[in-house]
Amino acid sequence: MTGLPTSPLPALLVGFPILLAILTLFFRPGVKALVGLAGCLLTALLAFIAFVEVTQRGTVIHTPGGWDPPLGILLRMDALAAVFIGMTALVGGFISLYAWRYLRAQDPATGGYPLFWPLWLFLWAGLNGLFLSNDLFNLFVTIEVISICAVALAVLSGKAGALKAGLRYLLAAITGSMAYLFGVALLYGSTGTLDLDHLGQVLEPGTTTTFALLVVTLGLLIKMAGFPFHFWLPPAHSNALAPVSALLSALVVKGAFYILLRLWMEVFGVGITYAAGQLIGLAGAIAVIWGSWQAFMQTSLKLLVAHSSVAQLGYLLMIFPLLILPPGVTADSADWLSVTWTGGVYQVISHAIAKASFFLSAGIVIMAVGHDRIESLRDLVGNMRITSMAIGLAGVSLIGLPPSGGFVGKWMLLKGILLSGQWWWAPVVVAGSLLTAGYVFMLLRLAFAPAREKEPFRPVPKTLEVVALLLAVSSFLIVFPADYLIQFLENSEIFGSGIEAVLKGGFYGND
Amino acid sequence: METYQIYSITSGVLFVIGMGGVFLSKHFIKKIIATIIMGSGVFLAFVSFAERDALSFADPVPQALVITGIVVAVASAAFALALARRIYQLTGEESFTIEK
Amino acid sequence: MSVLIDSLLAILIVYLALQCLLAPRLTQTVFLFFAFGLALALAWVRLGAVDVAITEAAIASGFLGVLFLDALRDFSFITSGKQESSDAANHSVSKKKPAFLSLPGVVLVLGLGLFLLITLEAVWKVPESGGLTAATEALLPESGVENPVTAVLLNFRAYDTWLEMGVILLGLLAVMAVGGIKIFPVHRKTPEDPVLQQVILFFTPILFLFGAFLLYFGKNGPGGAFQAAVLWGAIGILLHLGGRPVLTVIPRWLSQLLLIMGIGFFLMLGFLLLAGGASLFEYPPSYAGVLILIIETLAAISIAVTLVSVFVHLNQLNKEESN
Amino acid sequence: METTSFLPLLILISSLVPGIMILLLREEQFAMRTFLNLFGAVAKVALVGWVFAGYLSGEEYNFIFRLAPDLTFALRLDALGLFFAALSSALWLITTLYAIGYLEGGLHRNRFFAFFSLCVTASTGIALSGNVITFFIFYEFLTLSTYPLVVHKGTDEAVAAGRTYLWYTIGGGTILFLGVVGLYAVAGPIYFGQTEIIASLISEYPTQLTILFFLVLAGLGVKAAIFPLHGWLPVSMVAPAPVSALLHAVAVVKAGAFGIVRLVYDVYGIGVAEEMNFLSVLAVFAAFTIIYGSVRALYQNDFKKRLAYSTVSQISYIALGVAIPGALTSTGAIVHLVHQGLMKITMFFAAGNVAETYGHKKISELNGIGRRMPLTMGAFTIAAFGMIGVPPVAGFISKWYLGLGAVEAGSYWVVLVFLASSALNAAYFLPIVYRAWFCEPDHEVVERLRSGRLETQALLLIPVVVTGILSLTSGLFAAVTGSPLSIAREIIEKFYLL
Amino acid sequence: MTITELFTVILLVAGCFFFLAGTLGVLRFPDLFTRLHALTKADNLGLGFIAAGMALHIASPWAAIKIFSIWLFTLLASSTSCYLIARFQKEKNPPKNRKEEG
Repeated sequence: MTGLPTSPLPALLVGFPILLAILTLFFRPGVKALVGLAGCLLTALLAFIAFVEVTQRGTVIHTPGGWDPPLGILLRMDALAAVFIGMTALVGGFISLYAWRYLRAQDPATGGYPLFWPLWLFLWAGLNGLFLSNDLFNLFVTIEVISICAVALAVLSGKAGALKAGLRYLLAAITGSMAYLFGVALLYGSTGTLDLDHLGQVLEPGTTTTFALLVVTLGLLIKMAGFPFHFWLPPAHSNALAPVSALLSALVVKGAFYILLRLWMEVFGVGITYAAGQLIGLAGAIAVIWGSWQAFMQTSLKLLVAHSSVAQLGYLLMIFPLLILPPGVTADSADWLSVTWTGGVYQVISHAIAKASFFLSAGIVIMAVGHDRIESLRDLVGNMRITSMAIGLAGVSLIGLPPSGGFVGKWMLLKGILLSGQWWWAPVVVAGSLLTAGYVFMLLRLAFAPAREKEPFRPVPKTLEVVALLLAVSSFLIVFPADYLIQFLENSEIFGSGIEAVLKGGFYGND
Repeated sequence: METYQIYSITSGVLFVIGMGGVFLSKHFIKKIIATIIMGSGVFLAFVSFAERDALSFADPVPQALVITGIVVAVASAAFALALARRIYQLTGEESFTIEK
Repeated sequence: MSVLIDSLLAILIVYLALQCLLAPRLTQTVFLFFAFGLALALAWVRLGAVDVAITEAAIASGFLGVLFLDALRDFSFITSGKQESSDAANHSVSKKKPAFLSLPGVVLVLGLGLFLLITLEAVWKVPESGGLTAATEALLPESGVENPVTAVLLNFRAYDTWLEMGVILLGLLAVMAVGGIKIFPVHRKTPEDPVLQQVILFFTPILFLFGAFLLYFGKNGPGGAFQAAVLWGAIGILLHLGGRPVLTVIPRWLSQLLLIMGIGFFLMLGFLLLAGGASLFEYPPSYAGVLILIIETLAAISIAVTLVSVFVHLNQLNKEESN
Repeated sequence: METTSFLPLLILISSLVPGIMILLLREEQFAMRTFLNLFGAVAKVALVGWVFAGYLSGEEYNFIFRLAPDLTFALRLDALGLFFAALSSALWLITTLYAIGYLEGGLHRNRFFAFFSLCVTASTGIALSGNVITFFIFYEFLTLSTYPLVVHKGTDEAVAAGRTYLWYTIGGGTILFLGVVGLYAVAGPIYFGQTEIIASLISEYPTQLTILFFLVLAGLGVKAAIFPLHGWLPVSMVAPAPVSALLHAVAVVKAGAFGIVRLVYDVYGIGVAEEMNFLSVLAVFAAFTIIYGSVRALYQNDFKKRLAYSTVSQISYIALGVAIPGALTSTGAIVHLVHQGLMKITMFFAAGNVAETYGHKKISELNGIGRRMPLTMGAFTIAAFGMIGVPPVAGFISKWYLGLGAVEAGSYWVVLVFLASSALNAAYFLPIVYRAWFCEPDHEVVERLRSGRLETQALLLIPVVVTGILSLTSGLFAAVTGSPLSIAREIIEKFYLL
Repeated sequence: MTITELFTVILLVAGCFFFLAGTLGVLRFPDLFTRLHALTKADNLGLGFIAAGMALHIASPWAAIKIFSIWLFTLLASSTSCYLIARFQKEKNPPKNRKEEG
């Protein structure tokens, strides 16, 4: 590729976790967990090294096999990829620690779900691969790796409910992948290339292009549980083991969002229409309201948190209409664009951290009281101070109250909405925040309420509580590097050509 | 009509049949098979585009992609099948009961 | 003439797909699925994609079909009493009141029809040329193999293929996660029917040789690791069904090694190349041919072992409790 | 603007860090907790005093940290902010003392004092914030840190009150959020005092800026308990007395009122606000709230509830003062921030003492209580006279300035409102005073009078006496330099209208 | 038309006839056993004819061997599976008409 520095790090980021994953297969269950945990921590370390590398050297690339695109595959680690990889490492690292202790406590007989470790490492590799990939088909392979791992992890408990939810999830995921791949086939048929950069240059508007982009988007929407396709998410996320729920909510669904963002910013300057953007925004808006309302109505803790994920993903969908100007309109300044997409990315990070903490805390509560009815939270403050703090902080971040990370995310989203002139999304954000506050404070209210009948809280390993709290605190601490991260993303100029195309009116500009 | 177009049209039909099948079929096995049919449509699209400007050979890239894709689809389907069978074993259910 | 054949084949494929989904009995669905796979394989031969045809026939139709067939034991044979009622409930499409006559059904079918039209419009408008044929042809001599598909799979896009091996391994891990069974169940079947035994013994060397042939000549002609792996996997499956579960007699570590050998070697090679300053999977051109052959061989063994294990796990899924 | 000082940050930390540390303490670590509490409170008063002195001698204190592009966390000291900071830090010290006595032997004291500290952190943060977004951050932080205090008792009633409180404040916060983001989208980052930004944009975006003004106003109006957004205030009476004192006098309603002052004077500027007729709308709502609150207070038999409705009414004095343009009304509004705080905190302390010592919560049970608790009820009486506007208590000064200003501005109807309100104030406060001093004590009280000691424990008594005296002296010595009034006048003269 | 072509056509037609017969049998026969019978016997024969026809048509010894081995393998596989299916069915529920005859 043109003059960008190469680095072996992208290859290592994918290869290393897989190497560890296959190594873990050789060990006895107990040792497997240790090796797996060590592997996770090493992977996290590697990811941080990679992040620093990008901050130092800017975008680095790697071409496996040494073949340049379009024939070969390009791995490109730019600021966006680095941020996502860093997020995965941060959240993943904490969850690994939690999982190590949690699984042992849950299932001492078989050594704590030994399959968790190879699957999680594979999942990690898949996520890294997805963030790095610059090739449409390679993206398909990585999302398949992710889907299979995710579903396998989700059914790890082996309970009937989890299996059913898992099958639903898997079928949705396969359908999504196939829809995505159909779009890729059409794009390849039209352009003869799979490389994203190349595609952005040669793609021409037309029925095929528009249809392909829509099918790709549809597939990815199914994968990220966008509104009408959210049906699989709540059962799958709520039936999984706590660390798995955290992984699924915090990281897995974000993979599809990442591709969608990349494609919309880099490739879809031509071909996607204003109406399509509005439609996706509408889906997001409905998801925000519907998901929050559903969360509010739940009586089971994990279902509540899972529905909240549907709503929070809705916010992410709402950035897509803002990326497209109405027909016939051009713009001189891309202020609103950079606010919108960097805000979206920031929202992803803050949601990942907060939601992971939320799920981990829910896992602790369930472990302590033995069931996951919301009532179990009664007098939590009196019994488990650390966990109640974690739930409180994570909840506040989800609502988007200052000074949490969620606040900065919502701030930027709302600003993007107002700057883009599409003010009609603003009430949705407000209503969503209120509903979120509704269910978060419903939980907190119970946590403060005195216990009715004396239900004993079983003691829970301190490690778990501390990890959940650390994550919750992180969801506030990420406010401090917010400026740096956003500048880092903005200055990287990754979407330069895409933004230019949008400013010129995209599809309409070419007519 | 070129040869590739016959098959690319077929691919579109298969894709839609498969997609409809995933949503409309009830039995687990049929849903799984529907995903395979959907996938077949996708692969047929790739391969039909490969054929259109064959030199000494048809475009090998889509062929390679399809081989990869088939294997991936089979792996997912095998997993789905395992889930379906286990669910049947545990609950005796062969399709998703209407649940909210 | 050729248009006629292609059109007939296309219609057959669509018909089989529809029938497969609409068939009232699950058995019919599965057998129609076999037929669908074979028809599709023919289509691929017609499109000049022989490698894909072999893969389709071997993996998608063959292996997967066998898995479905095996699953039928659960769903329609073993619980024959239950199957009656569920059959009636599940397949009302063809009997009683057709589901697509209800209002949501009509909306859905209309929606699908509309979607189909748009899809066809989009597919129809795909330009008549474009692709990477020329690019591949230009670089083929550097790849170390002569079959362009193998070149793309194991050299130009080796990274994809490597990840795909991971997916296969993951498929096994996922199946294991469902059943919660050990890597190789030590379940031994009682020796089966003598006729079956003899036939299996007869087929074993033939399948092995044919697999090796596909593997070796995959460099130059159609064939390669995946196709060979399925044939070798078939040996394992047959032996298992015939009451000789080969994989359970070898030590655990060895079977695990066999499983990960392909992806593991591939990755270690990649890391070695990285350490040497090259890119991941950037083979030195003079050794490319040899390396690809080694990788393919190891991968074929691993995939074969994986497929057998997947089959065995699925096959054993419902025996665990009954035993 | 460029000089960076960590002093404002230090003022926040002086209560933030003790708060977090207390959260980590064990319940029985009484000495440590009390030490942290008092250390934080004293340190804060000292720091504010130091900064105040520095400010008077012309020093500037700024602390700026960028969170995201044009999302800047800025602490900046100006006269108005310092005034409010001084009020909250001083009253916090007194309230802390009172709370230590009040909660002795109670449950969950760690939690209580931790959030108590966080709450004051938030209110000083509001005082010191240098721009709209920082104000908003602390405004929301205040909501969060007061919630656990409101539900502290954990009874169903308290939890229900907490829910009402949250719905109102979170709702208000969200609307405020929308307004703030809108302001940023239209006008870019706005530091307090940069009224020229809005002034230059008002002709270009009149509709947007009008909508935004009322969004922000509605958001602030919730905490300031302006009708019809006042519903949370009477309900959250169930909280312990020090919390009520905090809600009514130091932090929450004051934050709302202070925000309105900031919005009108420092963001939109009085000129724009007047020109666009924003102020008359505000004035109508405030005037209505004054009367409404007083009338509702008349009908309450619950002691604290009556006080609560009185707050609803009194806080709107500030809003009304802001809404009538003119130096006198502005001075009255700002000085009422302090005066109302002093008087209302006295009243709540007194109510708390009565409830704590006797368990009496109804006004009808207060017969003869003055003989039993002369000091407490004495302080209460002073405060009540102040509220009615009897000279020379503090309340008179505020009302005088407000009324004079209204006359000057020609808004005679406002004078009528003040007069009516004063009459109503008298009508609901004087019966309490009468009962306390002149009615025959109930049998039960007499019983206890014989057996028990006079008054209540010192930690509860001292604060009420101190604030009672302060209410009197700040009125009596209003003309002296350094009195709240003199400072308020200085603020107005130096920075606002004239 | 050469004599080889003639033979090819005759063989293919014969093969098709047997396939047709086999298919008819599967459709019309009453139970599994008779259907199996029709399927394996007739189809194997039909395939044999077609294989022979194709071998004649291509007229290369290598191809002939390949085609022959395909036929052989199919023969082996289909007879074995026919046998297995029949045995499975017999164990599950023995044929009725057979009993009546006996």
